[in-house]
Amino acid sequence: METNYKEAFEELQQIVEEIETGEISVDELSLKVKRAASLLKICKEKLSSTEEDVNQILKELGDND
Amino acid sequence: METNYKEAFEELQQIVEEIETGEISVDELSLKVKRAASLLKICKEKLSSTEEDVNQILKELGDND
Amino acid sequence: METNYKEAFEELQQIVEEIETGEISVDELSLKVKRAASLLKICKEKLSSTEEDVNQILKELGDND
Amino acid sequence: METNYKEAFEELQQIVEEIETGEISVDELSLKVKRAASLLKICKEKLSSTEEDVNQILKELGDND
Amino acid sequence: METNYKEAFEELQQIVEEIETGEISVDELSLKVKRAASLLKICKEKLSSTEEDVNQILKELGDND
Amino acid sequence: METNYKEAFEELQQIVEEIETGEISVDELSLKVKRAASLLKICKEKLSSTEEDVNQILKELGDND
Amino acid sequence: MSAERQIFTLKQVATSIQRLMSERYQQNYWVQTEIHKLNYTTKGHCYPELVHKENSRIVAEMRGTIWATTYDKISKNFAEIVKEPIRDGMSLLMLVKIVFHPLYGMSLEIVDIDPTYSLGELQKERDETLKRLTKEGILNNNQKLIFPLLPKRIAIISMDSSKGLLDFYSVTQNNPWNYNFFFMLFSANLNGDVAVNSIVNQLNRIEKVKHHFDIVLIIRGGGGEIGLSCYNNYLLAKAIATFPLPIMTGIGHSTNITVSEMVAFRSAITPTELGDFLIQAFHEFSVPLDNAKKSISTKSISLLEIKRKELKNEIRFLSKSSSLFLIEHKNSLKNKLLLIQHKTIQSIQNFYLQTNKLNFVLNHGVKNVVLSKKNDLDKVKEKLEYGFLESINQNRQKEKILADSMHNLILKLLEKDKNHLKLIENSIRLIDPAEVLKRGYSITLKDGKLISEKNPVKIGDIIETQTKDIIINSKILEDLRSAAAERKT
Repeated sequence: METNYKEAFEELQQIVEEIETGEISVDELSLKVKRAASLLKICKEKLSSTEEDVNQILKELGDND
Repeated sequence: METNYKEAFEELQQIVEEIETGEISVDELSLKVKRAASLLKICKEKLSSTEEDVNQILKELGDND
Repeated sequence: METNYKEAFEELQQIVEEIETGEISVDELSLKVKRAASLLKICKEKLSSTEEDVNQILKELGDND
Repeated sequence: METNYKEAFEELQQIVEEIETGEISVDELSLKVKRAASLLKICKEKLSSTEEDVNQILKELGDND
Repeated sequence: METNYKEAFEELQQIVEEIETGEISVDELSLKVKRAASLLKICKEKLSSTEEDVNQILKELGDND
Repeated sequence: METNYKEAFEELQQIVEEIETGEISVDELSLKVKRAASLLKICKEKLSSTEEDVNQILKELGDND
Repeated sequence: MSAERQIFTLKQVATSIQRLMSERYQQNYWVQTEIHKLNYTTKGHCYPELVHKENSRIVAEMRGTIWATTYDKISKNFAEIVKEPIRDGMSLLMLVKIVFHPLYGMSLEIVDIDPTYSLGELQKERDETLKRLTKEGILNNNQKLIFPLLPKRIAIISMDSSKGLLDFYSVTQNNPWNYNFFFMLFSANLNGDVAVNSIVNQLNRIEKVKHHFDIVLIIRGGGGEIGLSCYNNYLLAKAIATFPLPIMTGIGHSTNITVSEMVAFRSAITPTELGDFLIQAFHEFSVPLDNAKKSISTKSISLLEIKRKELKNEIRFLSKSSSLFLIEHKNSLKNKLLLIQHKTIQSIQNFYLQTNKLNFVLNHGVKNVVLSKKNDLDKVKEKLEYGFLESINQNRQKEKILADSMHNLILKLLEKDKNHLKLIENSIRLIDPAEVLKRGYSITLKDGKLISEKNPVKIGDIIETQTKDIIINSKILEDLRSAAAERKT
């Protein structure tokens, strides 16, 4: 997976912050929320795939034991 | 929807201000109020549609969880 | 209604002022009073119609709420 | 009524002045007094009629109120 | 075997610490865990080979007794 | 045998101390154990070996005698 | 000296001396002397040569006699106390009877020997040896040597096939641990005076080949406590103290330890004890080896075990920290989700509030505007009404004032005229113009009216002058009064 979790998360955080401080206009709101949703999805998928990878490696480690 | 909430809101605000400060003449009043009403409608519709959009996105986000 | 409330009101005000300062002659008086009465009527009718209009619009706005 | 209140009043005022300054001869006096009485009558009638007119208009205005 | 147990173990410890203190990004995690697994394997192999060596020597020593 | 059994004994003791205090790394362990085994062998042999030749001594004594 | 000489037989002389001596030396005397040679006979008698030495030179010498019976008693008692036999070279305190025998000559018959004196003498020698060695600073030299880790190559100074040596061999050789010693015997006499030279001699030999040896043993087998005083000898003790290899002694029992034993690296009472000591030394080398073997074995294994556990722990840590890491990030994501949901809804709510507020303000504002315009209109209307009435009133008042003032004026005027008329009537009678004219006055008129302030004349006016008879029209050329006034100013 090429998407970078860190960048996605940071963009997500920025959107949240913008929404929090009310710096966002109604016109942008749904676009931003859509973007946030897509970033969240990316992050989740990255986390899931990482978790699988890590679990697989750890399982192999445990088997070798 | 192409109408811009922000512009509509700002025009509305200006009309309201004019009416509040009494800078408006009777001759203009009903026209201005008509315009304000139409702007209000635009804003409300924009808000509603945005709310629906956002709720839909947020609901999907929540479901993914 | 084509009559302009503002102009009517201003003329009315001018007549009142002339009468107040006594700049008016007895010969003109009844004519002026006739004119003033007619202007008053115009203004009232304009206000009434405007009020009706505005109330209608505001009522519709309120219903949308 | 064609008689001009203003002119009548002014003529009347002149006659009074003439009498005051004693410029008038006794021969003229009765003539002038006769003219003055006639002018006074004219003025009074004009005032009355104007008052009636105005009251009528004002009454109508009040009724409309 | 050329790999140095001590260095491998220290690198392993460092990776674990980095993960523990959260100094690592999600993007790096699986790579780091993979590296840790490979280091663990190296360490285990080194330990096994050392154990065999030592046991062989100790056995020979015991026989001499 | 060229190795000085005294030095061998001391080196052996040092190795034992290193191993006992755990100051030894896995990387060094088999080498150190190998060395210890060889030192042990040297020392043990010293206990039961015969090195001196009476005739040689007598010869040396006789020269000066 | 007389010419006649008296001749005595030897017997006469001997008898005479015998008589003289017996008369003179009737009692026994304690004599301090050294036995040069004991001369013990097969019959058990002793004829010791007694000497007195000064600076190693014999300055007196006499023969002694100890009869066998006496000797048995004396020597037994002596050995028991001094732990030494009576032997050549000893300095003794003896009770003697001085006898002269015609046949055997002069001799001292030894009746008793005081052992305590000899004991003192031996003690004195021991003390002197110690003092000298101490003074020379070599007393502890041998003991300062480093004992070899393995006392393996051993030079033995002993009597060939003595019991002690055999005991020593049996302890050290054929030991069950397979310890291998290298022994080389250097035979020597270990008892009595000869021992000193014998031992010193062998020590000198051993020194020549000292590189072949780790230690030297001096083993004296048997002999009990007797004959050990030689080991207090200065030369022997010095040789031992200064020997370059550690020397161990096993020379037997002594209530009073000898100087040689004192200066030796180590001294044992019996050779067996020495053997045990050497075996022990080997043990001391061997036991650490066994321990080292055990230690290396167990510690290596436990070290590897520890490392395995460390690794296992590291795996656990890795697994745990990775899981925690992922959980943390998942939570963080979840938080972000919640935040977005919450904040977005809040944001929309805010926008609604803003819009509604505007709506309200608009409503309110519009109503206010209409209301205020109505007010304005009402005010204007009021003013209008008031203004009309006021205006008419004012005009009426003006008219009334005018009418009144005219009426008054007319009345006044008429009154004035009446008065005037009366005055005129009076003055007419007084100043009837016709009468005035008759009296020569004239009346000047302008435009048919009397000249007055109200009817002034100026230069160029035509004036009418009436006299009694004529009316003259004239033109005014000059006003003298005015001209005069002008000139004044």
